[in-house]
Amino acid sequence: MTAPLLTTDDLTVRFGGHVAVDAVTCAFHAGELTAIVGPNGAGKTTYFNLISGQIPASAGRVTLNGQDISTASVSTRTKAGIGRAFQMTNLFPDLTVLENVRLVVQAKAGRGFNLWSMVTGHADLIDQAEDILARVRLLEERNQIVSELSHGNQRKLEVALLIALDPLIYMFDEPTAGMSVDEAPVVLDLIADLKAQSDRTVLLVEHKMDVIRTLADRIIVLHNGALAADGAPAEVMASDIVQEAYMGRGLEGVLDHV
Amino acid sequence: MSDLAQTGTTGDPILRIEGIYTNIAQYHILQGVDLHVPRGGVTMLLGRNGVGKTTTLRSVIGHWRAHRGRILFDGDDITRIPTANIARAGLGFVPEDMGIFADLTVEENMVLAAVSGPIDPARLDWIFQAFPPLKTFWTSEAGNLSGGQKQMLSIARAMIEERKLYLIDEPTKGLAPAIISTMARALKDLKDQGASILMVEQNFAVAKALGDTANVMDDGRVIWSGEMAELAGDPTLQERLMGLSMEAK
Amino acid sequence: DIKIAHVYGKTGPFEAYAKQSHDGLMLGLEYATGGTMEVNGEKIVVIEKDTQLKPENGKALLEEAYGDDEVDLAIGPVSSGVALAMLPVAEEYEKLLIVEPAVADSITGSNWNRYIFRTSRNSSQDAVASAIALAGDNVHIATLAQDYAFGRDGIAAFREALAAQGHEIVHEEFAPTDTTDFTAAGERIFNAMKDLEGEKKLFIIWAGGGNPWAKINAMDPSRFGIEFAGVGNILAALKGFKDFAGMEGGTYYYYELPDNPVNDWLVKTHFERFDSPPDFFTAGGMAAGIAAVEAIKKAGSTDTEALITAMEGMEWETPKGTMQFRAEDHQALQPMYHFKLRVEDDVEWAIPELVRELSIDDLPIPVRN
Amino acid sequence: MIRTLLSGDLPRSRVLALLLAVILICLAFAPFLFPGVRTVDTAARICIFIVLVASYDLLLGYGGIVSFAHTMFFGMGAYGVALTSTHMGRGFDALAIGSITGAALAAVLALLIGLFSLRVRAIFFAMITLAVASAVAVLVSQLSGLTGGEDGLTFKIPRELGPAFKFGKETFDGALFGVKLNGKLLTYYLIFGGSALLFLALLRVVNSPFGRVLQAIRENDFRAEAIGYKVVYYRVTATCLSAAIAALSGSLYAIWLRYVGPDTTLSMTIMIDILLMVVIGGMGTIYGAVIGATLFVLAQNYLQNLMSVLSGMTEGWPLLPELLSPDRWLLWLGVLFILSVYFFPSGVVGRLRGQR
Amino acid sequence: MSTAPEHSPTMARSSVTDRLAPYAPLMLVPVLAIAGLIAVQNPASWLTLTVSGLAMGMMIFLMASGLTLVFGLMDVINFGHGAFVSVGAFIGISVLLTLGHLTNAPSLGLNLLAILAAVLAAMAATAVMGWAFERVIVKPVYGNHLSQILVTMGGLIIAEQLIIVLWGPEEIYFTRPEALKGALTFGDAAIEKYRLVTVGVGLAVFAAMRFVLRRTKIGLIVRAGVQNGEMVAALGYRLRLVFIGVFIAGSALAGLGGVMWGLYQEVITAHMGNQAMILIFIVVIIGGLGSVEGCFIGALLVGLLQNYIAFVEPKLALVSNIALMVAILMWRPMGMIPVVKAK
Ligand SMILES: Nc1ncnc2c1ncn2[C@@H]1O[C@H](COP(=O)(O)OP(=O)(O)OP(=O)(O)O)[C@@H](O)[C@H]1O
Ligand SMILES: Nc1ncnc2c1ncn2[C@@H]1O[C@H](COP(=O)(O)OP(=O)(O)OP(=O)(O)O)[C@@H](O)[C@H]1O
Ligand SMILES: [Mg+2]
Ligand SMILES: [Mg+2]
Repeated sequence: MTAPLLTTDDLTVRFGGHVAVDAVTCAFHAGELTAIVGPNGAGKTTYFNLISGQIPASAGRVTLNGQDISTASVSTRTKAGIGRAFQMTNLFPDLTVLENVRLVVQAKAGRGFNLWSMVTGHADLIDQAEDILARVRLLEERNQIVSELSHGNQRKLEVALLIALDPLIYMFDEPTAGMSVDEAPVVLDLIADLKAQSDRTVLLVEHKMDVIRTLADRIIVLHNGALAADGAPAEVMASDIVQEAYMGRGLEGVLDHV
Repeated sequence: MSDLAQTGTTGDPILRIEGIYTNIAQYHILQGVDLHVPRGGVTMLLGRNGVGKTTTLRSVIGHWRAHRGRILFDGDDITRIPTANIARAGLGFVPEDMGIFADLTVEENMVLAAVSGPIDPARLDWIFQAFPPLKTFWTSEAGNLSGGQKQMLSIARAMIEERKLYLIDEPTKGLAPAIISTMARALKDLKDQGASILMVEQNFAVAKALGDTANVMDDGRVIWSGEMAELAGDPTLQERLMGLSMEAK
Repeated sequence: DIKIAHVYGKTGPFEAYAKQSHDGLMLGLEYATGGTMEVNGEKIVVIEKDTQLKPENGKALLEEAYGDDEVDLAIGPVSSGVALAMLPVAEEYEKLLIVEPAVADSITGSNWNRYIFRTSRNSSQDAVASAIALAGDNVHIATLAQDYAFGRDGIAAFREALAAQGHEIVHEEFAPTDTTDFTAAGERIFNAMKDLEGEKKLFIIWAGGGNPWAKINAMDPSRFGIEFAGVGNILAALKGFKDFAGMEGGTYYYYELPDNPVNDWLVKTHFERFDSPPDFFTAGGMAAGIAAVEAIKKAGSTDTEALITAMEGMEWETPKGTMQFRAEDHQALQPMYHFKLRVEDDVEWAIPELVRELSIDDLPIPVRN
Repeated sequence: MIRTLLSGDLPRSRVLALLLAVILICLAFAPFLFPGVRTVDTAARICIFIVLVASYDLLLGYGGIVSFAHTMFFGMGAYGVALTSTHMGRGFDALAIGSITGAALAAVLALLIGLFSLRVRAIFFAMITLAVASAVAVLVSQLSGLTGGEDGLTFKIPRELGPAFKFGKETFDGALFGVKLNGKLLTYYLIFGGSALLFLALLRVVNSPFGRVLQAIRENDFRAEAIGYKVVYYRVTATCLSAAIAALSGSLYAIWLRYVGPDTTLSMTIMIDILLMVVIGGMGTIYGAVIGATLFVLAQNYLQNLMSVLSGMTEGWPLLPELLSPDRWLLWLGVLFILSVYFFPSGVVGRLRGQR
Repeated sequence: MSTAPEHSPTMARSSVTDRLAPYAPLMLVPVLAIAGLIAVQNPASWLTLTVSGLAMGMMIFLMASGLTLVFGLMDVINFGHGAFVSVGAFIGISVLLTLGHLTNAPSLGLNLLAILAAVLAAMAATAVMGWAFERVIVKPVYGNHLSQILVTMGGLIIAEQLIIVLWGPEEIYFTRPEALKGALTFGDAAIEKYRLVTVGVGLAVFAAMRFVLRRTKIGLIVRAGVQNGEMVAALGYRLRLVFIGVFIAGSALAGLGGVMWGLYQEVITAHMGNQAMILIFIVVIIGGLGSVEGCFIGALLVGLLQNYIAFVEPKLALVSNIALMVAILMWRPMGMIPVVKAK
């Protein structure tokens, strides 16, 4: 098998006494879509935070393409190819939709430190940004101020920013939460496309089982911060740990009976 | 649309929204919403993103103000009274963004939510059963909770005291299946205690399982209302109203 | 018309001083013209300009006065910093500026030019007067002053004046200008003085807030036999000195100290008009007003050169008796007063009582320009 | 052409465009439109404060960084010119060297402060700048041998820039439209030209990709970092740039006044004035600086005159003349502040552009 | 009903330093006092300096407490706080001056009675003023720090000018009530009587504030309201009323601080409050925005350090406060006891 694109070795973080991520060792390969599941508070978002550098690890290492990036800053990791969308919508609220995406494209193009040219002179960046908005079907809203978007559209924009960044590692944290059934497929199709691009790795945190079933190549389960299972979807979904801790054994039918 | 009266529950509705129009800045968001929430049942409010579901709930609690139309709660006109008074009249609210006080601990969030006095320990136990992490993180800052834990806290806050009507905006987003089930249980308990619930939900499975009546919105209006079972049993209707294409679980 | 500009900090922290200064000036003009407000048959017009205590404003306003309003001479300002910024303007426009009541030595010292006259006393005059008042055999003097140029210059002048009498300071204490708690300074002074024999005096020069006298007094310096000394102050400040009966020092003015017709008129008129006695800066303003009128009379015109010639060496009567513009640096030499505080129940403030009038000849004020 | 000059950032409001044009014309022809020492002095101050305020807005309005050291940088430029003019003798070389060294030193100091404090968090920067600025003010007061202490420094600028230098005797008979052609006039146009250049440069910077990143950082620095911008570098660069331009405006001020002193260039009062001008004009728009500085300097200079008129008119009424006395101008300035924040929360420019 | 599956997060033992961290600020005061003894050497001077430093700290705390309340709880930066201090001082001192028969009597009881009357009058006046301030000036700018700085500064200017209109531009000098003049001496050490009064008042206010904030919901409501006012209203609280109440309380505390400060200074000016503001801000910031305890400890530290430094090396006194602030912020960027996560 080829060398993994991203690995975490014994990655650990403690908040006071609480071990939120507990020595997680895992490798992710190009062209693979891994779903990360686990109960609320299992440490999924925190695991993402450690990979993208938002919080420093208490112990352990993160390597990208064989390079140790454990101590690198968030922006350095982003430039190196780690990109993520956030679970809690996290945008530039007073700027327009287009400007949000344009800023990402501009960062990607490395033109941020251009002090003496006019923004309007960089028409190519604007075109790129509009392309991406078209892909997530937000083009019509491009001149709207972000804080005035509905929740669902903000979630879409969150995804658009990540796509604009076009990193090696895509990390989605519950991308479709709060998206209506007719909107969610737009985003899910985009994710499926990414997977098809064989040189990218996608990590997906998601609670909707149907989504995981259709998209995931592999599932890892976090439980109380530790890696509890890792393997092919069908096998992992059937495992005790998932059935008990995640789906809630004895509760499967509840929804149908209340 | 007027077949609401025959939805199986008795008496006049606890909440009547009569033709409200709500603007946000220069945008006309709600354009004549009519909605009745019967006493003692779960009423679902469904629809695609951006059609005005959240705006409707916010108009009820008074965060946005309807400039036309009336909102009657338990027979009283609450269209223009201050939010705090609306809440004290017996409304519990779970906002879409959860409205967690991030710098307060879980405990402090709950203490605040118990408006009329100290927390009732029995009720708290009941909440802990539904949402165990709240017990574990009782003294942590709420801002540090995981996404799902925040959602639990938000719902728990609304449930800490008995309310006549709960307004709940997308409670299941970000919750693991096991928790969704227990939450559904908790909401059912509420209903059994005689409370009424008006709930926005994108997860159709949950809507189907919990809802007694349903209302579908589009473009700032309610375009369909009726029994939840009727909607659940009619895929073409779903397709027409909400663009549902994926098979509901 | 004869136009006189009064450029001073009407608004800001020195508002009270400014008002006195202006009232004094107007009274001076009135007195010197016998109530007609006319000299040589021409009407005197006073134009007021507010520097807001900002040097750049002082400068611009003086330029405006000379350039646009075409005044014949200008008087002011309250603060030394503003005055120093204004000095070159007078030179540039070749017009007179009578400085009143700013006190920095350098105004008639290193930064002086020949268009500058000053009627107010300078810091050295305060210091020398106090030194003469306080010095004596077997008297130990410690000082407390603000730690910046004015405080240090004041103490240096005081030290020099003491040295001229053959005495020295036993301890010099400097505290930051914004000090509010003087416990530490007090302790340091007490520690330096407590083992000395003989009379012990603490000489304080302090401008603005902070009120070090009251604070150190609350530490009970009499335990160590230490008494206070200081320079005079305005009436409002003297109200805080009712616990300091017996304190001695040198002062510039208190309305009961001088004995001359000008002062009699001033006190009487001031009581009539304002129902209160004239204060420090009222006397100064009046001296400046009279000086202006006398100079114009003597020069016969408002031509600048004629005025300079007339004023160099000019002697004129003020509420403080006769003053004289020294020809070398245009500083007004004037009497000062050695006082001792007395307290009376029905007077709101502590009364500086005359010990001795220090005449011009008693005061060796150095020329430093 | 105008578009490029304005870096594509057009006023976007007819009233605003008109206002700006009026201000530009008044400033450009001030000596001819309003002859008089005081009025020209006011115009020059407006020019200088426009640049100073605009440079502060780069930091505050675009970068979201609160600094209390802006007057310190302003003062560094001013003292630079004063010191070189004092020690090198009057001359244009002294002015140039003073301005450039002042700006360079300001940038270096800003770099140090920025690297030290902006790493931690933005509010830290506010505290540290407050501390450094007050320490520098104390230093200037203590080093009175070099800086003149509280009294400041008075110095001479080249003769060509003084009122004694006359020109155009033959062609214009020494006067144009009744205005004397002298060095003072030249100084005014030096100030005006310098300010205009610096202003246009700032306008360009805020409309460059860099300026947009600053805005993004202000909105959400966390996310800006997460899309690959090194937030510290951008903040530090903005700080240095803003410091250097503030220093240059300080140099212009010193040239105009031929005097520097701590109260004139370093004081906290001026810092607060700058803040007010930014907010009155409108944060996050460089045009706000023009409006804010103009209104504020005019109010500072002429409010008193207006009040003495009003006070005269209300003679005999109870309390009113007392309140309207010119000595109470600060009172009304306070009222004006409050009203302007009330009615123009996004500044005059924001209001004219139709924001909240 | 069936219960959700049990999840128990993994816990590790936290280190000793972690557990001691919250108490570290408390230790600073005694540590500083001991360091002071070593530096000062002379025990009598040390005692004098220490007691007066603590008392000075109490006075700063009195003036700052209202600010930290408003700043911390409501997230309102009130640059006009100094105006309340000034107004408090003017009202209080005016009352004292009319009660000459009480203040001139050499009886501690009568003197304290006069002071009590002055304090009550000052607090009442500043409370009313606070109410007006909140309604007119602060209300439109909740949540916007910069506008707050500006409008409150405008309010400050107006208040100072009104003081000048009402009381005239001159500073007002006066002397303290008879029984509070002078000092108690122990050997060579002297402890001012008035400072002992301030210690008493300071401790009382501190205890009262702690009680209200810990034992009632008011603190919670306000803190929550700052983060998300809509949600607090949706829970059923009239946030406006609580906000006004807190602002009024903060203003009244400033008024109290003003009287105490005026009595200490024995001279009052319209600008006195504003002049104290830098010190007040330093204390509030190093304490941790909004922390009453932090403000208290910070004030004591400032009072003590100022005295020790001024005694040992007066030149450094200029920068001692700023150095303290920088040092504490380097150690804890949010202040010693951070309460509200300031942006
Ligand atoms: N603050 C605001 N300013 C302007 N427009 C707004 C604002 N908030 C919401 N809107 C607009 O109002 C419309 C309805 O929004 P609302 O949040 O009620 O939708 P929703 O039905 O709850 O959608 P979702 O399922 O995405 O939450 C949307 O088009 C949205 O863009
Ligand atoms: N900064 C922090 N300080 C203290 N505890 C934290 C912090 N961040 C996260 N935690 C805790 O770590 C645990 C894991 O949180 P995390 O957000 O990673 O959960 P998650 O798996 O993403 O859950 P969800 O599905 O609900 O989003 C939670 O119990 C949370 O309370
Ligand atoms: Mg999560
Ligand atoms: Mg919604």
